Amino acid sequence: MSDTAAAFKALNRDEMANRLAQDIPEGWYVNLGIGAPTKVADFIPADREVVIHSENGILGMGPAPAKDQVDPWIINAGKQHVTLKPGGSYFDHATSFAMIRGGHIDLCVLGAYEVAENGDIANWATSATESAPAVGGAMDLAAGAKRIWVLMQHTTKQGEARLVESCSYPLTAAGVVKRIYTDLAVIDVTEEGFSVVEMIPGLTREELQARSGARLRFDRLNTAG
Amino acid sequence: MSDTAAAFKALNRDEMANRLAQDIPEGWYVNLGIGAPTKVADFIPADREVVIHSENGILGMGPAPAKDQVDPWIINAGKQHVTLKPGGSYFDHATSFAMIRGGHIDLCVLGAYEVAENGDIANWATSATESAPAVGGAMDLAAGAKRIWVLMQHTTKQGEARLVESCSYPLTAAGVVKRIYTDLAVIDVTEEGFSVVEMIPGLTREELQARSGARLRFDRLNTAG
Amino acid sequence: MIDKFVRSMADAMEGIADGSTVLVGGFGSVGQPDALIDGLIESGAKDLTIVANNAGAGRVGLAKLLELRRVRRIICSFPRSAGSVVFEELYANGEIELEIVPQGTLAERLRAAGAGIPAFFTPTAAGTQLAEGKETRVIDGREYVLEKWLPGDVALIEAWQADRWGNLTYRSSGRNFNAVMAMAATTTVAQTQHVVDLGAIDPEAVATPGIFTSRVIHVPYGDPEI
Amino acid sequence: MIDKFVRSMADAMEGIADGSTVLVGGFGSVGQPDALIDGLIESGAKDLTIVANNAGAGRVGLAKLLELRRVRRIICSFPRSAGSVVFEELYANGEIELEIVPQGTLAERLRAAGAGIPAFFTPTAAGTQLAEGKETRVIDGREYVLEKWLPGDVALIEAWQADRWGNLTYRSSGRNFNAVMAMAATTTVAQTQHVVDLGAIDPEAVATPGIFTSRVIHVPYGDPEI
Repeated sequence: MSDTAAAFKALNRDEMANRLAQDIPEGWYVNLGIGAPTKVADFIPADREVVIHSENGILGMGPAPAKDQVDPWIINAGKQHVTLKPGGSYFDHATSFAMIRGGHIDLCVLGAYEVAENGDIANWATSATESAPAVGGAMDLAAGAKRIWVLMQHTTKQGEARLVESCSYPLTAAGVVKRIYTDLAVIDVTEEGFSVVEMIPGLTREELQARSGARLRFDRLNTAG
Repeated sequence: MSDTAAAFKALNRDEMANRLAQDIPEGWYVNLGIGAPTKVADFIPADREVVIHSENGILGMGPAPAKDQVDPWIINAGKQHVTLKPGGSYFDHATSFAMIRGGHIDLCVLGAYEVAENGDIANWATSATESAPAVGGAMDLAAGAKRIWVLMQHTTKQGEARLVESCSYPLTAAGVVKRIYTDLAVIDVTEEGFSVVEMIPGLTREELQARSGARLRFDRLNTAG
Repeated sequence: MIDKFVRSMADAMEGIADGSTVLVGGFGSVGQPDALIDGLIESGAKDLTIVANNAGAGRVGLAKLLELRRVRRIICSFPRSAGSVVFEELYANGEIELEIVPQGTLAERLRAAGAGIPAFFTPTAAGTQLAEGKETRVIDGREYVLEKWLPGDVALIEAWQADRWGNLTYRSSGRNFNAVMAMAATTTVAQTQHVVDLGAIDPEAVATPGIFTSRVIHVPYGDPEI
Repeated sequence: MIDKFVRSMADAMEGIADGSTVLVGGFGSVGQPDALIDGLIESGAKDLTIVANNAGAGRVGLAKLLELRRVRRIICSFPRSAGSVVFEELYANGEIELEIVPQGTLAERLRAAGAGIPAFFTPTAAGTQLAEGKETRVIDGREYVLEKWLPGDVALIEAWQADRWGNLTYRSSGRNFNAVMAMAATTTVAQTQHVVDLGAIDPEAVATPGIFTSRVIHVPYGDPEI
């Protein structure tokens, strides 16, 4: 599929993270997956208190420190240096995953290879026979958080759909994704499948459907914004 | 059974607690059950460091405070006021019972109604239909500690045996008792049943056997002391 | 701004429905959230299931709640203690259901609810009448009993310090069931002796991170009875 | 007098047998007990099962232990990370067994071993290939996987402060798996940055009570690599 003279401009990664960040209300406890989801923290409005959790035993994580202010003892799950906000706390791994698996995390934002229309997510291995797969905390987060939002490109670099009828990659968890933020749209996962709630300007329904591997519904599309 | 002109003098409660205390080596982590076992702490030799655990979240419990030194926030499992030694710590109930059930407590001393020759212990309810039975932490301690020693009168006030072939009262745990300290003797629970290792002066084997509801072995009796 | 402090007991008790399962912290009188229990009585909620280590003493607090016939069922390890007269009367008359749970199993079932573990095997009570009717399994040669989690609709707990994020500390043996129950309920309400600024509690010494706390009310409750 | 401090690495490693299961704390380079891992290499113990979140990086520490063919099997959540070259080589050549465990399940299996819980149900991995061959059960309408405890013969952990009873604190995100593994092994060996007097650690802030600690060695190891 090629886009000749497209009338729309896909969001870049910062814009995607920013778009998602706007939907996180004050007071939520949020875990941000490794990679693109981590950027979401930078775009939460400054007047909104959101408490960021990290699997390795941190609640109340703050932004990356200035280079000369690094405390080597404070890293996030992606092993990047971070800071602790006033009100933050440290705890062990069992307690940290009790928070996750026990349903205390309001939102987890994950990247994904694929999301299926029933909410299945595949984000940890690209084939069933992959050598030395690494799962980390992805399955715990996907199964445990109150809600899972996915932040990902709408298609692969090769133009293949990531929104699919059924995942071809090994599952991370079944039926858990509630919402997907892509460079093209915001899509809810409903009992009737994918339901588009927002599209970037200039993109047509047909163009979005053409880039998706499962049927999209548009009856809940917010056309006001 | 009546003792006319007995040539022995049974140990009193302090002497029983003292006798047991002598066998606790330095460095053990010890939980002392409610009632008579609690007194054991008073008789541990002063030059021997033993760490006392209390179910309600204390490790390193110290003796009862002077009346005018009471800290109302520090109580033991029997709800008596106690103290904390330097090196002591506080933790929650789940962690406290992780210590117990996880086999980290070297010794738990329990009172009992009955101990059977296979190590079964009955110490929480006197009949299966008792109204409002209360178990507390007894079953966790009995099942979880590395070793269970029982501290009890050799017979009931009515002269009935407490060392029995099989418990008539509801069990607290099956096959866990390693040793019994009574007012008359110290008895190991072995694969061959009760094995007397020590008797009070003046008591005969026949007299001890007469006060017991199961066969006693004397082949390991320490006659030196 | 996140602010979990509520200013009135009515706000602290908001939404506790008839039929709720209420976890009540404390061990003996240490760490027992007396003001919140009084608030629960005042709220009028009834047909409750109470989870607590003890079943109340005298005719105040938990015992009063029982005496007012607000409690259908109590789940505890040690109902019969000094002064548990109300409970014993109700129980003898068949006016209250009792589920006896070994103290460690009670703590672990609550922790499991907080940690998303619906069931676990434990050696405690294997081979005893408290395991009757329960699934058992021999694992590596030892018998274990399957126990289910014990989630609460509401937890009432007592803290020593609290900040506006709901981070809590406890005092000495007052941590007991409070820190466990805080994890185990949909709504966790804490009464705190002291209110402190955000950041005043050492991040290494937060006993209950605010994620487990829904509401906090400042109650300078003083010391436990001696 | 109880004194859990040992004065030499040889004493710290005493009795670690070939074939042992060794739990290694840390997450990334934070809280990783580098000196103890070097001690383990020096001890010559082989045919080991290593439990750790990661499978080592570069050619030092855990990676060196692997490269020396001392490890038969590794149980971890994230073996493939930046610089995990040795592990990847061995794995590709079939020279090491790998058991992949979701990070939270790994932590909970360790905690279960420490807490005397031989098995538990978890929602994590239900319906995925990591649940293949495992017992599952639907409880209250949701599918769960049965997971077993994961006890260690030895745990190697890194603490920040330690006293002679073996009470430990950790620093910031260095607590991670260390505090959990400390509970889960028959013999727990800690390397500590600081030695403090008995009573110097606030009793409310002891992260690992000494009951879980077997031996402590003072290693002023400095800060993790940036």
